[in-house]
Amino acid sequence: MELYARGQQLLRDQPGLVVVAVAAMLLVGDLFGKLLGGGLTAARFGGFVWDGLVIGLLIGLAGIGLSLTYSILGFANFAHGDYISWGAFSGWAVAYLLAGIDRYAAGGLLLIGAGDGPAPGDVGVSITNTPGSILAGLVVAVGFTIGVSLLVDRLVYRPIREADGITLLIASIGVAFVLRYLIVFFFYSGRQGVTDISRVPSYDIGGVVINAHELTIVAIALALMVGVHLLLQRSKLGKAMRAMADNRDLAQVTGIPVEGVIRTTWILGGGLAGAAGYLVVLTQGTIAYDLGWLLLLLIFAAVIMGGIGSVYGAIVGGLVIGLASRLSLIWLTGDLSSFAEPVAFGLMIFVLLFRPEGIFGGVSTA
Amino acid sequence: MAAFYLLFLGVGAILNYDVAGLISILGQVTFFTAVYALIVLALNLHWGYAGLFNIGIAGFMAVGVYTMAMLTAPPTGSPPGLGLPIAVGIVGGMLAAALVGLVTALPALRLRADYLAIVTVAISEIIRLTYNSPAFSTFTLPGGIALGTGGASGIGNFPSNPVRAIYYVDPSSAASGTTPIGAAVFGFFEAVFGVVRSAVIVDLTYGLVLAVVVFLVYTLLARVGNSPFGRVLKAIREDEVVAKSLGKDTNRFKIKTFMLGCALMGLAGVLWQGFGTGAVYPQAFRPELTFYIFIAVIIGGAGSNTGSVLGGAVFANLLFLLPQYLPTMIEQTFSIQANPNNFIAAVGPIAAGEIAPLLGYILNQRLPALRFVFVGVLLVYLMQNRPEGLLGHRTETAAAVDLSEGHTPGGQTGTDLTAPDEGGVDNE
Amino acid sequence: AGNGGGGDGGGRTLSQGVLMPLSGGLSNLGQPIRDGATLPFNLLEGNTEFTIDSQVEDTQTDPNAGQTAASALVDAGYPAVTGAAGSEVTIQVAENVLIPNNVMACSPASTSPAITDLDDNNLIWRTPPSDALQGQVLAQVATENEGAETAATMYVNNAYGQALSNSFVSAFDGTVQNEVSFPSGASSYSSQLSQALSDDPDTVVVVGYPESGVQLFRDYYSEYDGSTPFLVTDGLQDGDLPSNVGNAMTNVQGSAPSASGPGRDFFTTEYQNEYNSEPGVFTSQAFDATAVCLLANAAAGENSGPAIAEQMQAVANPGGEEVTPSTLADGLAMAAEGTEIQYQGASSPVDFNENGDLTAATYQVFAFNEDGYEATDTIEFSA
Amino acid sequence: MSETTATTEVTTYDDSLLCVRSLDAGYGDLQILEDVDLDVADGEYVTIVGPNGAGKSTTMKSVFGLTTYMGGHIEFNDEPIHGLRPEEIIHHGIGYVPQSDNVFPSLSVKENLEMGAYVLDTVPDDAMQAVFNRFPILEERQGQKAGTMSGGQQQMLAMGRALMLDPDLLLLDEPSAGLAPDLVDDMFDRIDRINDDGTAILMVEQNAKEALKRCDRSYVLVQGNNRYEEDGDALLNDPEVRKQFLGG
Amino acid sequence: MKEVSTMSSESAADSIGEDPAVDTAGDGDEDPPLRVENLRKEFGGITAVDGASFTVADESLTGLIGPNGAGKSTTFNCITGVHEPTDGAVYFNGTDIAGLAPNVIANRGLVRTFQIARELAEMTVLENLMLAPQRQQGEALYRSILPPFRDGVIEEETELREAVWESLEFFEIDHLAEEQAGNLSGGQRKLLELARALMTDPDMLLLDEPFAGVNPTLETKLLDRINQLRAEEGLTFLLVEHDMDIIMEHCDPVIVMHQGHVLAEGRPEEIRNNERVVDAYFGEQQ
Ligand SMILES: Nc1ncnc2c1ncn2[C@@H]1O[C@H](COP(=O)(O)OP(=O)(O)OP(=O)(O)O)[C@@H](O)[C@H]1O
Ligand SMILES: Nc1ncnc2c1ncn2[C@@H]1O[C@H](COP(=O)(O)OP(=O)(O)OP(=O)(O)O)[C@@H](O)[C@H]1O
Ligand SMILES: [Mg+2]
Ligand SMILES: [Mg+2]
Repeated sequence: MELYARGQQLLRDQPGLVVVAVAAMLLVGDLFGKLLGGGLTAARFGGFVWDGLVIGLLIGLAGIGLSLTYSILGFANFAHGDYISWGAFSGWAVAYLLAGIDRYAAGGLLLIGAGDGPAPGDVGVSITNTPGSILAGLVVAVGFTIGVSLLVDRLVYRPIREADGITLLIASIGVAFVLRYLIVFFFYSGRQGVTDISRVPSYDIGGVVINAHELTIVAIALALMVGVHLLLQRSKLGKAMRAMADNRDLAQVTGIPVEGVIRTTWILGGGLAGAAGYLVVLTQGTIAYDLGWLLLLLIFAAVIMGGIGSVYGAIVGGLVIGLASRLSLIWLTGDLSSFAEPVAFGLMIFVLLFRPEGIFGGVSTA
Repeated sequence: MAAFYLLFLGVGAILNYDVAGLISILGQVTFFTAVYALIVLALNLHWGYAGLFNIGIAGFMAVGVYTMAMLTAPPTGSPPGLGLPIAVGIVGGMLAAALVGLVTALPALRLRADYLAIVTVAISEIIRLTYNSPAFSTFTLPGGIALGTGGASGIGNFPSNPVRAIYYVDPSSAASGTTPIGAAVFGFFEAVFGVVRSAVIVDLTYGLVLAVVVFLVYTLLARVGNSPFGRVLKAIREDEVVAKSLGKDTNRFKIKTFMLGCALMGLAGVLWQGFGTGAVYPQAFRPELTFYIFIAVIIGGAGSNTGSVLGGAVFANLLFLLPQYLPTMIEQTFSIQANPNNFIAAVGPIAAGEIAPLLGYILNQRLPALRFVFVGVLLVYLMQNRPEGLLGHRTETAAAVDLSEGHTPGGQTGTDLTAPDEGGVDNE
Repeated sequence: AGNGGGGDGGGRTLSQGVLMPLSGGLSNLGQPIRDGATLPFNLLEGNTEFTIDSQVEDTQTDPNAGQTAASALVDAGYPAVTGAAGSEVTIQVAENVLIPNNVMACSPASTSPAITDLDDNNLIWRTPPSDALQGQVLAQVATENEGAETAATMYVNNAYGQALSNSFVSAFDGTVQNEVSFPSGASSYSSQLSQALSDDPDTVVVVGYPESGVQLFRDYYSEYDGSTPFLVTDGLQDGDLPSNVGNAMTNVQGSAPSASGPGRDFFTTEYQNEYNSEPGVFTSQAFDATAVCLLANAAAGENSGPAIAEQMQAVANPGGEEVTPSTLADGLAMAAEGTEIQYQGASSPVDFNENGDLTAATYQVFAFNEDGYEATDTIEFSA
Repeated sequence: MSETTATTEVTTYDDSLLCVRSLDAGYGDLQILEDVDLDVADGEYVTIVGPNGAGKSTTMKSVFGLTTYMGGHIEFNDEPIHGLRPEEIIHHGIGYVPQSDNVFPSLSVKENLEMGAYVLDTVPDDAMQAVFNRFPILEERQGQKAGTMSGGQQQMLAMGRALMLDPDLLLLDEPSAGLAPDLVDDMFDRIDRINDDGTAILMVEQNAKEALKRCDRSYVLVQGNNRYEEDGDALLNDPEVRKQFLGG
Repeated sequence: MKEVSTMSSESAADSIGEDPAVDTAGDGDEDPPLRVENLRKEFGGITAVDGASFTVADESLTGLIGPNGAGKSTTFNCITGVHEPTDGAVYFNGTDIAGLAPNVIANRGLVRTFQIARELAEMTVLENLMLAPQRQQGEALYRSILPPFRDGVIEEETELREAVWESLEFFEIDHLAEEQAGNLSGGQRKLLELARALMTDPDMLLLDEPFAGVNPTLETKLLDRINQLRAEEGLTFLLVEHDMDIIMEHCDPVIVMHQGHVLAEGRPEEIRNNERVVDAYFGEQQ
């Protein structure tokens, strides 16, 4: 009786929450049913989880930069996805060059196989076959994207620093167009294979196949995340960033070198975006001019779900989005499988209903 | 507007169009100007007036036009529809868009502006992917009525553009006989200009009908803006807590506005992607469409209806239509045979003093890509130089009467201790 | 009442538009097809008394943009168009721009069965066969070559994919366990693959384009052992696919409308000369489409859509002097003089029925290998 | 009462710390200040009073490089500082407490103070402790988000932050606004003490009676122009000034 | 009543909540316009208002004073629905309004100003004031749009315009009428805030430090107006103010808040002489 009354109270106060809880319980129950009943093998389930983790880490990595620039410069940077793409193209161009320069002309290598360039199987880049060029590519991806973001800031955003967020947002859509189609101009518009899948060793862990590239991604992504964490935690930079996010005029009055902090923000955000783009290609094995743009909405969903301005929010949001979009495939079979992405968006909307500020919204960053 | 007509007549002339071609290009200018103006007006209501940062426009347009198509397509066709009259389809499309707007608004309006934006774009993507999914390609309603979205192939069998009924006995077939009006109009054009394709006249007529619709919507929104209702919207955009503390039920205002705007977006969808193009496909509603509309609003200057129409016109003509003709115009002027298929092959010969391969690469391979680069650069330029839109900073006062009038200058109260400046507002 | 008049061949202008996806999702396919479609112009230049006026427009792989592009051609007065490529765009453009304006079109790459039934006043034609046939070919290959009793299909979620998958399913004698659609241009197809392969089918039919195919087969080879036989369709007939995927793809066969018309070799040589690359899928159909349109135009004696359409069967179907890609210039002269001709193309003999489809279709069965693909068989159909 | 005549040539007082001459400034195209002259000597305590909208805050912001500079001179320690950016001006030894929006709402109290010392390499503990001693509530609430402090508490925090660097000149825009009486008193006492410790003060106050009582010298600003310059008590006793600006 | 003192700097007495002085209004036969009972508001760990109870008598100008952070603004926020109280009741004209939406409360005639002025920055001063009147016909969408109704809307707007200009002249900001409110100076914003609240035609006004930053000459004039409104139109005022001269001269009674509850309530002289109040609030000033 008591329980009943309490339940009724809860139903009245938080009807949405109850519905969600019930739905979640049903899903988990069904999941166990499937796992035990054999409708879903543990290996397949594990595969979904692992895939979700990998893509989630990448979304989170890219999301950190978006989140930082969002809160500090006060606008949603729709060009972020194209920073990611440039990271991928610049990094892989160099990785290709280094891996194949002894056998092929530099031109075709730099264009990652455009026109009549060498095919991926011939160049043979993979983490085990050409670890050096892969790592060099990563460094270039980070460096080049930092360069792109600083240059764009100097040319586009800085002259309109005082403008409102929407003006900047629209400008960033312009930047996005320019960056994206410059890739097409220099490289190509289709999707092209990059890595040499025949030389990527994979390991069977309890039926879940994990390949060396995925392991590389997880290692690098985690390392970068820890690095950012330490940087923001150990230096006063993190606080200065939040101060600027709060009130840029006051930050100026207080003596915070506003332009310097902005530059640092771009360096961090651009660098991580470049790394994420580079790593995305490592897991997909293919490269396309719009690969960042395709990810952008998911990244936004992750950042918003986590709470704008929060580094941890972006990471957690990324993982949730990644896992949700993969795990939902357990239920979304057949023609419904195209709903994996909507599920991720739907989840974000749900989170916002109960935490309008995002999961980590209002919680300090560093 | 006349400037755009002239511009495109010029384009037509460069491209050696005949009279029919010229009329057709004017019809296109009218059509795209009108549809963009329409959708931009709707967005201006959301964003310019009420500060609702809705970047799910494409989704609401899709709901409008899909609903119209599903209501009016014949039950026997593929995908099957309900076979209802066009008017029901149009109203139904607007209502459906408004309802989806309501469903979006109820939870989303609690969020801050940029979160609302992401929620709306997410919903728009959900809508598009739903229409795109083969799962609903055809389905059966509980009552046994078959209905379908056509999946990725969309719906193409809904009744055609209603203005065709003015000219043709059977509006669905151009081969059918003409009505008396049709005969008269076609005859008139034939007499004046020589032979003119009848399809061109139909399109031009449709463009004019749309212009009338734009005018009506403009009037409607001008009234909304210049009224106490619009004033509350403006206040909500500025500071919702204040509006609430002054006794305004801000949620009601927001929901009403959101629904009205969505209904207009649905209407724009019906008139543009529905009757304007004759078939509806999910891929027409990608987020890029929404961005285009935002760009148009920005060009005109958010918050101003006049600006919206202007912005729609500028975007439609200079950024959408003109770039479509540019490649051909360029190709007609220069023709370069060299056609290297990658960038290195294009720039390599420059060392040897040969510029032709690069030009050939640009013209023959990468012109479409450069068009987008151009749009992007232009956008950035606009934001840096005219962020308030082409009309500059315009503040349209939100009131049904001219507020400055009521002042009786007799009451000079202030001594020299007030009035530092004489209220020099920079509204031009 | 055209300007040039009937009999005199010389000096008249033949106008021909080309409408292709040069940007957007199909741009990789569209650009070579465009090259195939414009090749006749280059070959004829200086070799004929006709002046040829042509213009290329980009559909951006988008039905709406396609309409604007088509309007540009119509407004510029082109009575006939080679295009478009994707069936969706072709249908939309035909219904809303070309047919109302009495402009005829011959598509070199739209294979959707829906095009057969268009209410088109005889204006819409095509040089590849309808997919209604290709489904049967695939079913035949699956049963006869692979002895498959079970199959799964994976198809790109658009008109082309849906139709072809359906036509395979209805033609296949065994059981089709799963029909899985996938979006084009996605970054991973793992989940779709695992669904298609979940019941261990004897063969998997994949309907798609290289853009998705690269990713799909990469995902397949990195996650599975690569032993299940796959069948692909014309959209995936791409010699670069194995090298791009990074696998010899020897478990993959495919079918495609054969490009083995009488003028095949001539076309291939010229294409290579002109563009420095191998002719890709549908490029020879594109050549033929343009060629037939030009011949019909010459025969019609005026730049008018319906008049040209009227001559399409006359210049292409059996009976009269043979015209091949290498004798196109002569063919134009003969057509203009009213001589009865029959065009024998690069892709096929080009023989139209009353719907504007090919009466007979030859399909090529091919198998992938390290260097691309090679033809293993041809299957002929007459509808 | 001596009305200052606007001099165009730059005459610097010998001991002048801040010297403003013929300053024109405003926002965008809108000019607010016209020909403003102002001096603060080393260690001096100067106030600016005047009606609402006279341009008092604008003057302060102009000194700190936050408005559109339109002409004239501002020198600090004999170095021109007009046209410099605020973070450079801070380096010259000027601190500024704006009239409103003067804390970082989502930073904690302690972090707000740390930001005050951003230009230093490390946060000086003694400076922090000194601020805590001046405003004990800040120490108590050092973890609370500044945005959730009461209006008066925020005012203290803003003062505390400006003091972190121990500036030579402190610009205060209405520091007593919103403070409870004991704190108003207290605040003025503290300002006195800060001034006694050698920091020059330039302060805008609506609480003119109190301000004029305590300052060394005062300017009256009307319509973007400085009208009167006088020592505080003299102004306080000037009947016309009383009538117009001090509410009788 | 025991409570943990969190404000060590001020030496507050421990048990004050039940001070009989609080209950001055008593249970008269007529409901007072505003009665706050045992109001509590917690933010996370901080209790901003801690069981405050008081009443405001009809047509009075009641002062609400207290040290910074005493909970005055929070009390306002709870009364007007900006925050939902954690506990307690707020009776306005006899009905409990605690937890209602701000607009509902404002519609019932209880309106407030904000301590930190919240002008609608990108609207003109005129628009700011035109917005304020409640239940404008034209706030219904259909009336604004449809021709037969729109005439009525225009008529009403014309009337409002008169009133707005009068108000602007009174507050001496008529020269700024068409200025964007965001361009006003600090003091001008406070004036606008007050003028706007008055335009809503309230029964009762809660004013949160309306004069902070306002020129003293104008301040006097505004106080005269407040008294006039009380006398002529029966308005009730609750005023938060730190300027003791104003409180002592104009307010009666005066409520003193401290650490979230009511420390004392009474006539100004009583308050001034109340030892605890002196300790907590005035300091050594008096
Ligand atoms: N950002 C701005 N843009 C345009 N005009 C402004 C801006 N800020 C202030 N003003 C105008 O400048 C004039 C002076 O403003 P200022 O803030 O300096 O006044 P003040 O003397 O500090 O008044 P108060 O005592 O009310 O704070 C006012 O008329 C105001 O309208
Ligand atoms: N949103 C909030 N979150 C957390 N604490 C809050 C919040 N709002 C107010 N407080 C705290 O509640 C207490 C009371 O604040 P309030 O603003 O009501 O004080 P006040 O009496 O108006 O003071 P002042 O005279 O300085 O304006 C303060 O300690 C403040 O820090
Ligand atoms: Mg001021
Ligand atoms: Mg307060």
